[in-house]
Amino acid sequence: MMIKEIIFYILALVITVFSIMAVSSRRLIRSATYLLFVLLATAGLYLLLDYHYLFAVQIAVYAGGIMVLFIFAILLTQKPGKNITPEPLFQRVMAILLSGTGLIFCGVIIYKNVSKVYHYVESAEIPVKEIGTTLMGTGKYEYILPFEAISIMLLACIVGAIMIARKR
Amino acid sequence: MEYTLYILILPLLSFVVLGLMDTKWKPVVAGTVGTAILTIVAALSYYTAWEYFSTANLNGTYQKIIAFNTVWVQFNEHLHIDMGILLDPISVMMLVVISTVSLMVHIYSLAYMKGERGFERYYAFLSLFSFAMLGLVVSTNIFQMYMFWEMVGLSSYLLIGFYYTKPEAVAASKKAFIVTRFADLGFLIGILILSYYTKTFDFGILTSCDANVFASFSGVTFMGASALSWAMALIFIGGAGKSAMFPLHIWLPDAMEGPTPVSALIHAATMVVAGVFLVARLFPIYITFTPEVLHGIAYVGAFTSLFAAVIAIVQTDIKRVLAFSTISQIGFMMVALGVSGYGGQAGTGYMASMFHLFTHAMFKALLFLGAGSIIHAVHSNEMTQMGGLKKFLPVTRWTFLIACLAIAGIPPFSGFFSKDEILAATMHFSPGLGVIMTFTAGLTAFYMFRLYYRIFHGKKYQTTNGHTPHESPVAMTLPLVFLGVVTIFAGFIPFGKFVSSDGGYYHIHIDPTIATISVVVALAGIGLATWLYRKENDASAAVARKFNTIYRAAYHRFYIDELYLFITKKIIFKRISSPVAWFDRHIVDGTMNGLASVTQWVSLKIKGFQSGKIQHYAFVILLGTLIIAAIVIFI
Amino acid sequence: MGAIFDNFGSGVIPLEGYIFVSLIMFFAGIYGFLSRKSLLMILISIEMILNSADINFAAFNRYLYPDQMEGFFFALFTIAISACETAVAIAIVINIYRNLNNVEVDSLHELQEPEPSETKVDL
Amino acid sequence: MNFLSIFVIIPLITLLALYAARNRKQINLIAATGATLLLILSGILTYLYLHERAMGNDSLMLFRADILWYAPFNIYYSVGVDGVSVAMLILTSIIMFTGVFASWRIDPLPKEFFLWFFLLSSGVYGFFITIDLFSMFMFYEIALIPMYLLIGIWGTGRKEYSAMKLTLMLMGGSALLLVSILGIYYFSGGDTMNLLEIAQRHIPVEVQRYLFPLTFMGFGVLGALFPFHTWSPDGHASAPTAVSMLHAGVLMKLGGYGAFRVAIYLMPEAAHEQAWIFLILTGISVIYGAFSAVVQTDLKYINAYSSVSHCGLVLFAILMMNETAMTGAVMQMLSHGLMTALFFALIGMIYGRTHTRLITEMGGLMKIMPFLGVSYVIAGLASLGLPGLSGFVAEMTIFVGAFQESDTLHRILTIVAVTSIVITAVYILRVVGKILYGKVQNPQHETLSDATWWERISVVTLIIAIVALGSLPLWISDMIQNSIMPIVGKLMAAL
Repeated sequence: MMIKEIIFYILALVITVFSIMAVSSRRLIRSATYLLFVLLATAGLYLLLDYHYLFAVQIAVYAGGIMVLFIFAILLTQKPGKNITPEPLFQRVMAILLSGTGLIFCGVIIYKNVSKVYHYVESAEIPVKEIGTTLMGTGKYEYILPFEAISIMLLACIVGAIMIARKR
Repeated sequence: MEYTLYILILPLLSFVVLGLMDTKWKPVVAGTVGTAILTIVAALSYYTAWEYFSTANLNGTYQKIIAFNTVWVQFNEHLHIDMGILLDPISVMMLVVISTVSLMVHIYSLAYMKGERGFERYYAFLSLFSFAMLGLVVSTNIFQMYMFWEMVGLSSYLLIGFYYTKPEAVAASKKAFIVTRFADLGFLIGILILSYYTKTFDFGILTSCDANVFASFSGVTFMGASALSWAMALIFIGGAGKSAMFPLHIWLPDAMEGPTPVSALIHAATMVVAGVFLVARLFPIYITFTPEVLHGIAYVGAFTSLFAAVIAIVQTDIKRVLAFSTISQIGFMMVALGVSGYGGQAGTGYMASMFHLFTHAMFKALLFLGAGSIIHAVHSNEMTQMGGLKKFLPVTRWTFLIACLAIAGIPPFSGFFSKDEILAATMHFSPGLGVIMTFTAGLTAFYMFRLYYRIFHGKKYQTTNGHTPHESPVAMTLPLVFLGVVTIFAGFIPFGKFVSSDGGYYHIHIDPTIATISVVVALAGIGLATWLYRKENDASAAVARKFNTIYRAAYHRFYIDELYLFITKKIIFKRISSPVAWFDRHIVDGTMNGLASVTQWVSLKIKGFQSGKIQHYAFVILLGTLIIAAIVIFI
Repeated sequence: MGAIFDNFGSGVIPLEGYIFVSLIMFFAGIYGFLSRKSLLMILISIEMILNSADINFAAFNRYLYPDQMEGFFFALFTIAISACETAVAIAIVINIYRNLNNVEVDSLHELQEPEPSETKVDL
Repeated sequence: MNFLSIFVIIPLITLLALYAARNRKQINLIAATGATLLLILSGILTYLYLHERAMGNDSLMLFRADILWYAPFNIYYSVGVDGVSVAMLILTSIIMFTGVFASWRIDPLPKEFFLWFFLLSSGVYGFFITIDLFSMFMFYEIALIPMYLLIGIWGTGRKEYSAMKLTLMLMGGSALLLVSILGIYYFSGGDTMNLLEIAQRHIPVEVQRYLFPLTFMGFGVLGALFPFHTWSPDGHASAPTAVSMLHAGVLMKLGGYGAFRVAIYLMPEAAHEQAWIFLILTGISVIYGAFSAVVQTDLKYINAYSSVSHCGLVLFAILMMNETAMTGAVMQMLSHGLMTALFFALIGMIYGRTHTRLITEMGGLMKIMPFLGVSYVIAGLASLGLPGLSGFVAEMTIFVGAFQESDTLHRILTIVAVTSIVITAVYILRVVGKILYGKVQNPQHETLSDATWWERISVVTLIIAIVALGSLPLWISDMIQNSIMPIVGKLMAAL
């Protein structure tokens, strides 16, 4: 079972490195690419957690859909080859300080507390049928209402996106 | 004697009616109504005098009669202001003086003020003055007196400023009011002190000099003088202001900007002697408890008298001469009161003072009305534009001469008798003071005859623009003649029989030595004046050159006015009020505005928080969250 | 975190592992959100923040409540919502670009107050 | 329905009627009717009050009524009047009446002007009739807020600034008041807001030490206590005529009345302890206002500083804490209210004609507009304390009362305060001499007209009131004094 661990640490390393690179890169298109790596690595984590369905959705929606949107947006709004003008040093320093503080703060808390509730439960993959019935069910711990809400919202988003983006 | 109330009500009524009607009535109607009402008042006053002096004498002493009294406002269980009428010898005497002179002035003004704008207003003010002055003398308590005191001040203000389009008149009226008001401040504080310790305002209780009433004063001292001395001195300051004692005399010469009959009534005969009346009214307290204040009054009076006489010598405005003469004569009255003793024959000064007040009122009113007649004829106040008027104004001339003789103290005119008594009382008190007063009497004779000669004699009158001076109409000469007659004969009234320090009978007796000396001095003064001014010559100018410094100083009234001007303009306006106003606008208000500015500044500064930058907000939110989480977790 | 080292090699991936990964991703997102001017970069940062939350949902669900599916579904919905959000946001960004010719967050100050010095109130 | 509540209700009904009015004529008619009704009502109230007292009803407050309003804090709408309140109600009615006539031609928006005007008046009436601390505070605020709009919209000169300043400063004062009212409420047991009931209890002295200065300063701001008076010159100078009248005439009296009714009555021990501080401040007010007035050139500024001086005298007398001085304080409130209203009315009328308030630009107006000139002189004489007019009685009562306190501090301050009568004479006569007498400064003024009929009504009513108060003071001073005696008794007991 070492292999699972090794895979996890590789994924963790990928996520850590690329997420930092994604937010600090000078070029938008590179940022987007790094984001793609991060998202894919996240999908890998879902696989490790045995959430295959989630893995699929992550790949399809994020890596497939959203990234395409991003790339188009970047292509539409950026002059090719042009770096983004660097932000003021002060702003960056403050952002680093704050996020660093937050990271340390949360890290300390997690380090001190989470291990106490640590136990791993081996579990099999959730069957898609169960996902389907739970998503469409009306009982307790079933999610028809959020599902419908999300679907209406998706519709609204589509309409909205078209309304906003169309040429007048 | 309830009817005495009408003596007050009628003039008040007249004031209200004339004031409300104002120009709706024709001038002649207003004048007639005013004069008619005052005639009734005068008749009532005479009747009151007659009834009082014939009935109120009990065992050789005149009783005080409270003819009417009602509580006007109640301060606390002890102190209340009453409105009432007190009849005693001096108040009755004053009633007679005031109503007589006032009546004369009313009649005189019918002609003198004819055609003036605001004729109706003039009569309304005269009525107001008569009301206030009559109320003052019959006051039953010191606070009532203070009220009427203020009201005469007001009517004086209104009448001095009668020609309100003339800046000098406005300035003079303002000055008169403020200077006397300043003195009244002393009066008021004096009243407050007196009433605090004695728990009463009432003259009856106060002048009884009951030791119990004044007991609470004992041992109360302030700056080395007893509280009672302070009170009485402060009250005298009030009197000094109204009676133009040095150094509060400056308003009186300027007050001559008012119409001449007003000067005769207010600033010669009646209002200016209110201070004398006040001291006389409180005389028992002065003599019993605070003789040192009384002596102070004597010295102030003597100095004022001499001082004013010196100034009168060099003035060229005839009304100014008369004004300084008035100040000087009031000084005489004050001296007499100051040196007087109490009771029986010791009260010479008191009697003399009242007597002089009476005779002075008559002859000084006569002088002023005469001056009015002259001004009416030549349209100028300046001596330099007169001279040789005797053939144009015979009646005025003779009556003026009578008055001059009276004031100079030549027997048998009234002034002689009263002044002689004053000199006798002063001599008795202190020979030094007596000599000064005698000298002043000589100066009086000199400057009065200087005035007389420069008006009626000397150079021939230069007619200008074909305008010839002519004698005044009968409405003006009638009062002159009447007052002239009174001036001649008033000296023979057995005054001591009516008025004395303790209400008893006082025998007037002429001390031959003093009488001789005073007459000789007066004659010397007249002689000097005759030599210098009878004929137009260089002697007077030569004398003036010889005493150049003192002449100039006296001509400028010893620069007292300039001193006052300095105090008011430089000290009060420049040094106090302007800085205070500046302080208010810039420091106090500035602090308030500063607070507002600080608030605004702070809000401008913290407004940066609401920058509208989403990253800024996110930063703050996160920081806040972190801090709160830290607080929740670690504390 | 000691558990990570204790159990290293045991084949068990500890919960903290997931949490730390998501934590780093989260604060990387925060950093990007706070420091970058480009609207697209901000959007990317937001995606990362949402994604880190998804990891947490999934990990907690799997580790702590393996019998239930709340975390799973929440992650699912979050993905859906983030997709919507991105779509609309990118539409807006493109619109902004059309109007302003750039996509910098600082240039969006139409609703902002003018500079303080111009608004000195006369008190 | 309580009789006193009508005082609050009539203005509100007038408000409604005004809302329905269509043109200026109707507006004026309605406003005049409302004001006249109030005037008549206050006359009736005075009669009823004196009648009750003559019948031997000697309870502290007459015509009592209580309506529970907010139970959790025991807030009642409770009303009742004693002689002091009756005097204040008469004053308010007279000034309302004359104020309406003085703003007969108000422009622009006459309807809105009168709406706010009457709302303000209902606040003032409410303040004077209520004896519940909270209701009192509420009415105080009702009286305060319309002032901002009235000055800000219908004012002249730097009106926004003045309105803002006035409102902010008075609001600051009322913030202090709110704190002290809550303090009084909790420390007197926390179960009543009723003044009379609180007066029966004892607030701990340590607490009084904090609450008394808060209360006194809170009311002192409205009563133009130095150094919180600076809203007054600016506010009065900018306000329209009727608002200046109502504000100087009545609203400033809220300060004195409240200081007397709340601060001193409820906290006598602290009042005794701390009176000296405020006595010095008020003593400064008296002299300082007078000296400041001497060099001002704007008529309204002169009058505003004069108000600082006179209102300082009110607080001064209240702090003397004896029966005579306090009676004098109430008399001074009445007197100052009337004469300052007259002043502001006249200044407004003169300003409406000459379009300037600078005394340097006017002169000889007596000849051009004799009615206004004579009235101005009368107002001036009342202000400088001429016997027969209201100022004299009030000031003398205060001075005699103040002189009964015999320690050095009181003596010195009294004498300092007395000197103000001379300075008052200086600035009043200066103004009168400059603007009324002398030569006409501006030839364009020659053609100006004298007062119109509505202006005459306003002016004559005030003059009659001033003369009546000044020449027959006994009935009203008796009425006031009898009501003050129990309060002074309580004060003496606390000594």
